[in-house]
Amino acid sequence: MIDNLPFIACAILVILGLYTLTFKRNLIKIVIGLNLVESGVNLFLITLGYKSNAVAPIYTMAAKEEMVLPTPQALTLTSIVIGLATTALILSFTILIYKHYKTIDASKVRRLRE
Amino acid sequence: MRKYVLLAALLIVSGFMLLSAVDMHPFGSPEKEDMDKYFIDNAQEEVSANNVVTSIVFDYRGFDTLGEATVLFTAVVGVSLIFRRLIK
Amino acid sequence: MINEHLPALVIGLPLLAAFATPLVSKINDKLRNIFVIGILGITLYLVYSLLCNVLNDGIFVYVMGARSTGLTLPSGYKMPVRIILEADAMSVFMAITTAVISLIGAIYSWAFMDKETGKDKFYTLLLILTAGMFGMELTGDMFNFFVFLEITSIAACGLVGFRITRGESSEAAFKTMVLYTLGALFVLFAVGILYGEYDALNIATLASRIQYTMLDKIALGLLLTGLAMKAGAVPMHMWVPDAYAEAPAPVSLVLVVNTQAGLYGLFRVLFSLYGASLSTQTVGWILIILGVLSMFVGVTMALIQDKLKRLIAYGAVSQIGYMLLGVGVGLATLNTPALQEYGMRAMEGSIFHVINDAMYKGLLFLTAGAVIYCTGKRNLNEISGLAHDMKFTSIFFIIGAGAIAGLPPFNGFASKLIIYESVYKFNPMLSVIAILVSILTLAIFVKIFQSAFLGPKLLDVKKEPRSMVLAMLVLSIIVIAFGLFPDVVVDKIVSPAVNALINRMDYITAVLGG
Amino acid sequence: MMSKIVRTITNILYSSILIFGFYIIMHGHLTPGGGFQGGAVVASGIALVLIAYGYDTVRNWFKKSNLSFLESIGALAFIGIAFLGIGTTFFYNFLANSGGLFGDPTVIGINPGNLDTSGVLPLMNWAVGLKVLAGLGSVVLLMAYGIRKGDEE
Repeated sequence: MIDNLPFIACAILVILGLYTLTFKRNLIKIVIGLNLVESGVNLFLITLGYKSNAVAPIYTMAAKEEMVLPTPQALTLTSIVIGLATTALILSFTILIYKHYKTIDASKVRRLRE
Repeated sequence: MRKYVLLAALLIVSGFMLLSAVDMHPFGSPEKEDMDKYFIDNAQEEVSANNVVTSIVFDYRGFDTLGEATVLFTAVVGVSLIFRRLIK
Repeated sequence: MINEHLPALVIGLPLLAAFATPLVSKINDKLRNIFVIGILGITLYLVYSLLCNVLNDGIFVYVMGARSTGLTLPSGYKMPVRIILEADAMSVFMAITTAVISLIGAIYSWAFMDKETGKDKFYTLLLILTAGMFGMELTGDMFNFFVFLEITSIAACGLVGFRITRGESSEAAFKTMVLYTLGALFVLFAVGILYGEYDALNIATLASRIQYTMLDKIALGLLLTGLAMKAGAVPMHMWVPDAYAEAPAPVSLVLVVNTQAGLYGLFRVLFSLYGASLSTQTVGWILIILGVLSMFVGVTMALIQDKLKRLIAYGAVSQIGYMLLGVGVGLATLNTPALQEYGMRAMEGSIFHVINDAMYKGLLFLTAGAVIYCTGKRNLNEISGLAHDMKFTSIFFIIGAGAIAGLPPFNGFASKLIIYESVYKFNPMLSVIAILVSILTLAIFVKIFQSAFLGPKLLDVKKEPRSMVLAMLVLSIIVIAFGLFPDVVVDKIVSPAVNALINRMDYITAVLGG
Repeated sequence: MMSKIVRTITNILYSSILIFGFYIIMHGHLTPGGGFQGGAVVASGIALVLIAYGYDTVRNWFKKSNLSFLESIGALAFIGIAFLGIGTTFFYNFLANSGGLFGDPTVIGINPGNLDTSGVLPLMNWAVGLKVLAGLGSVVLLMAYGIRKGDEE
């Protein structure tokens, strides 16, 4: 179990994000929660590829050693950009909601339910 | 009532996540690495790039990168749709 | 030469067009509309030739960036390293549904969006959404699936929030976006787990290595949650009525196929990725319970709605239930001889229901859009006697309502009948519930038709523009044709799709070789 | 608009941020980084200028329409390069080891790196870099525009 501490840390980050998402009423905090989940997942991905005593997967003048797995790095790069795009769009919607409702309290932003 | 249902769902998902983290291979020693080994061994020859990650991003998994560029493009179009001027 | 590259072109062409649309828009509005419809028409043709290709020659594998299109394995290596598109009968079945619906959506938008601003962005997002759905349906790679899932999510949410003057629109878009992203992140986490365990991302490779360990079960749970969220099955259905009701009508139409693409992902994961290795009884029953819940909750919530599009959206939730029910029965019988007896039939019913559902629910959303376009009213209490002025729309509404309720000459009846028959052999109770839900649906739609279209004339109503009538006409023709000749459709495209789902080994050997 | 100190530091830093960003894009196939990262660095320069000078001044410098035009061009270039490979397959790296543009073969193993290698990768890096800097730049500008309009009301 102690070997897997980095994985557990990522899982805890995800759980914190999920907690924020479920129990906070502020729209900005909801976006932050989403970002926490996303960071947790990204960290989890990149942690999967780590190998002890290995270098970054780039050929340079450094003596050839073991290299860490390159695929998770590529995947994480993709998912970071995707996360950035989602965050931009969600924040824009938050701005628009604030303009219409003059509040970012999720319990007051519920015209749809009525 | 709603709060307890949410809490229960949260606890179940958290349990899943923690369990998967504990059950994963030990940190720093991946169990299988045949696909990644192929990339490290052959990227220089096939793609002729020194940076293995870039050769994966743009060559082996270039289609993902196209998707990623599309996501960014979509988000920008979405944001400009939201902040468009209503009167022409 | 084109035949060789079909899967890549099906995804690439709409994407290329989407990137070019902002530039074309600078020239002329009309040119842009023709451009978009033309591109979607060409795409439909490409998908059709892909369909013929796959049905004649079996699974179509396309390797991105390799030295030749069919070179799945690098020389002397036992696993694929590049992204592989894998089109089997199920994928092309979904793709042809998507292509037809998007083309109709674009035709409908011509008149419907005429007075709006920001049309260039609307069409760009529509094209990207279409391309994203093709990507989800044709890809054979887990991570690539996630990327396309996100593309459809972002494009769909941008379109849901199209009416920026309405606060409700932004609210719906926010909610949808949060849930979509959360679902996609669950999928990504599951992909990470699978990658960490087996060091592969290709679905066929993963399927050949999967052992159903504890980690695989967790990954399955996460995938199930994430994709059911995308598909709008009941415990995760909160976004469906909001998004469908607030989006412009052509977007609601495309969103229907989008949820079905999520459903496709679910089926692909269950049948091709895990297949017989999972405890089919348990997972099958989970699907059945989700399905029954969706049917029931959807229809009971629809009873109390007073807004037309919201009501149809709850109807949509209950229709998703039918598909889950049939496939759940198929999955529960996967490892038993009962599969041949009625499990296959149940799956045929529910896969057939996928295409039928896209057509008639789309038709209903388009008629609702026409009502809103012509009267400017969303609330059912404010409209009455529309049949006096909107003759076409009333007829189309009758066709759509008959189909969703499962009345005989329409396609809804054909697929629901197959589901009732086969599910009855599995568990009579489930079949009874399904029939009950259908009757309730019929009651609801008769009530709306009576109150909205019949009765005294209250409002001055505009005439429906021609392009909108054309779009609805095409859908109605398909609805009636499928209802009249269900056997042809089932034999030609549905049962190959079901076979493709069940024969997991074919899917694996297409990539990994014999 | 911020204080004079911030503006002066921005003036000094902006050019080096640009150069650093373009360096990262250009050396994407040799060193850590690439189109996305470099584009993001350049876009952060735009954000810095925006914060220092305020939206009203900056909107005359970077036109949103020009930025979205640039973004479309970047995206088209990227998918266009992918389509050029379709003689063999979609996304085929047709320039690598060909002897032409960026076509020198790489020395296998330990080497300091040669800019003139890796085929279409540098071109794609540039296309993506252009796209990302234009895209992120216009997102930042649009959000500033959205917030500013809210203040007026």
